[in-house]
Amino acid sequence: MTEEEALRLAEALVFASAAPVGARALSQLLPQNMDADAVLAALRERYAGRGVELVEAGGGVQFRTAADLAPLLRKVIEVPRRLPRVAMETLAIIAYHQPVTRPEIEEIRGTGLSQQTLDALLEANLIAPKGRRETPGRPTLWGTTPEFLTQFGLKDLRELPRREDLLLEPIAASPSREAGEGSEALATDH
Amino acid sequence: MTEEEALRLAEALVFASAAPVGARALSQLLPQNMDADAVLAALRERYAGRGVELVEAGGGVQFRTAADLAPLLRKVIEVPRRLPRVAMETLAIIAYHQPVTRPEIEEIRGTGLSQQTLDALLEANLIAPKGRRETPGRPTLWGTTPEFLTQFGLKDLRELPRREDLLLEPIAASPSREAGEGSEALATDH
Amino acid sequence: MSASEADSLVLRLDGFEGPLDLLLDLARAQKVDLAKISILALVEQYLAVIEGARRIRLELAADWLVMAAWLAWLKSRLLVPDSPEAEEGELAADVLAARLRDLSAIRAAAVWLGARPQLGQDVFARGAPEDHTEIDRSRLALDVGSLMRAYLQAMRRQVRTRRYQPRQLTLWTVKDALQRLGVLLGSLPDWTSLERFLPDGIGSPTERRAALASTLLAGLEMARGGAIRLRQEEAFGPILVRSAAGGVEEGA
Repeated sequence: MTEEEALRLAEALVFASAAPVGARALSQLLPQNMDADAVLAALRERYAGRGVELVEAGGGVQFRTAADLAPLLRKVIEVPRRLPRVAMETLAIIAYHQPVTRPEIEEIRGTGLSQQTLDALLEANLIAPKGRRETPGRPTLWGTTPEFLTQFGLKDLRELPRREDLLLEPIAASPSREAGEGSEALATDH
Repeated sequence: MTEEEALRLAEALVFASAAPVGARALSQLLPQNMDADAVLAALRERYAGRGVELVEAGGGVQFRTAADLAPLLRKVIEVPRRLPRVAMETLAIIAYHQPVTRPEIEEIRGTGLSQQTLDALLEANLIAPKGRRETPGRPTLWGTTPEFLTQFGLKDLRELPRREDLLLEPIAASPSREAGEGSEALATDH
Repeated sequence: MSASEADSLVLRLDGFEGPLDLLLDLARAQKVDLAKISILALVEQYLAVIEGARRIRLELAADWLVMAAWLAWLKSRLLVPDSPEAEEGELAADVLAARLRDLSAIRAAAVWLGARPQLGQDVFARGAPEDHTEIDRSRLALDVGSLMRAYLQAMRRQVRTRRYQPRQLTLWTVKDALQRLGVLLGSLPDWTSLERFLPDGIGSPTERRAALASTLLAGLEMARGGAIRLRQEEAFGPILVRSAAGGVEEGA
């Protein structure tokens, strides 16, 4: 198999799949002496700057439309509502503290977790129950799903910024209410 | 919008759409002076000979795996069927009572045996005729095949548990036993 | 914080996600590193906001008031220098500062996540993925366990059927045997054991012996009438029977 043939095959495989494709799945189709990672790297290079790009996500690679085309594509492709700020914060807590119980989430945010928020995250398939904590009451533990990684274009959970890095510039990194942006964020929440 | 930008947009649109994309849908996103048909034609040319090709389908165009690669991507998933209960019972009776005639099987099961069930077992090559009983009517005798042994992972028929080990007490012999076991059977069957 | 600032915060109170959210907002307003904020100043600002809300009789949820009470306690501890109470207060202040940092980090993480191109929002995957998998259902899932269960089920049902339709101990009468012999005679190829004419499905040995006796009597009766021939090679040997029509004559 020539390199070009391997590239065609990888292209077809990743294009066809609804979910990210791992290097292992590709290597099963390639001759022994060919490196799947190298083929995928070459494929990524070929698609760089095009309307469709190869990105790493959820333990594999996936073709996705280029981000700069989103405003035009949204005119024809139906897009679900964005998650409200409350849901995003809850999701962030679950991502960083998983497996985590509902009382722990509420403790961190300093306020109750509404059914609506939980439903929205479950509905979007971003979180899932991960057993129960063996403490009195046996509360359900929550964690993120593989779809969480796919949706936010993360290779794995280690790609999340470290807590220390998040705290470095707390004011710049956070939505500042003084600047009026805060009230906008609040408006989308309610 | 340059020609290259139009090509990127068309590529992303066709890629992200669930249904084939017509020239009209594309032209909604293009500047007035740009010919959507020409853009799609250029896109088709760009993908010619690649692992994924642009093909006409249902009043528009769509990406599709190159025909020569489809067989390589085909993945066959074996989902073994279960035999219907009737067939399994019949097979078990044949295994234990072989060589056995159809009326005898019916007598043991206490109900008629459909041709369909017999055909299913024959088709699966699990049973085979083993001559005829030299009684009036000369009914066909049925027995299990070597394939039966293979499918159940048995070296020979003696590997099956002995009837005595399964039916710890002779079922039909004592009437008093019948009543007890009968109700037990009712409990476990339903 | 001036009075007017506190008043404008009161008006926006229901925009905050609980007391901690307000505290974080106040802390950010101090425009310093969260590690260096003055908890005492923070407490006073929070209490000022709550006081302002009370003044205009804004109804506050319980958690706002619980936090206010706790912060008032904290303030009283922090204001007494060099005492065991102050130490207690400083520990509590540290806990509060840590919680604010945690919330701040989560806020930043949520913003970081929200800024990423989201699948289905900003970037799109293939709208019509192709499925190259094929399901092959030709193989059978067979295991000895299910074979055994099926066998037991069949045997048990047999018992149940009998229980519901109790079979009498049928004694095969000479009349029955005569009828059966008459019907089956035509299909006899050659000498056949008399036992082959016994009815199917005889259960007990008793029934069998009775049936054999009846059949022998019927055979004798028919042989006497000349319809069949009977033969026995040796004493207690099998009794053979065949149709009288056709065939080579042999000793009866």
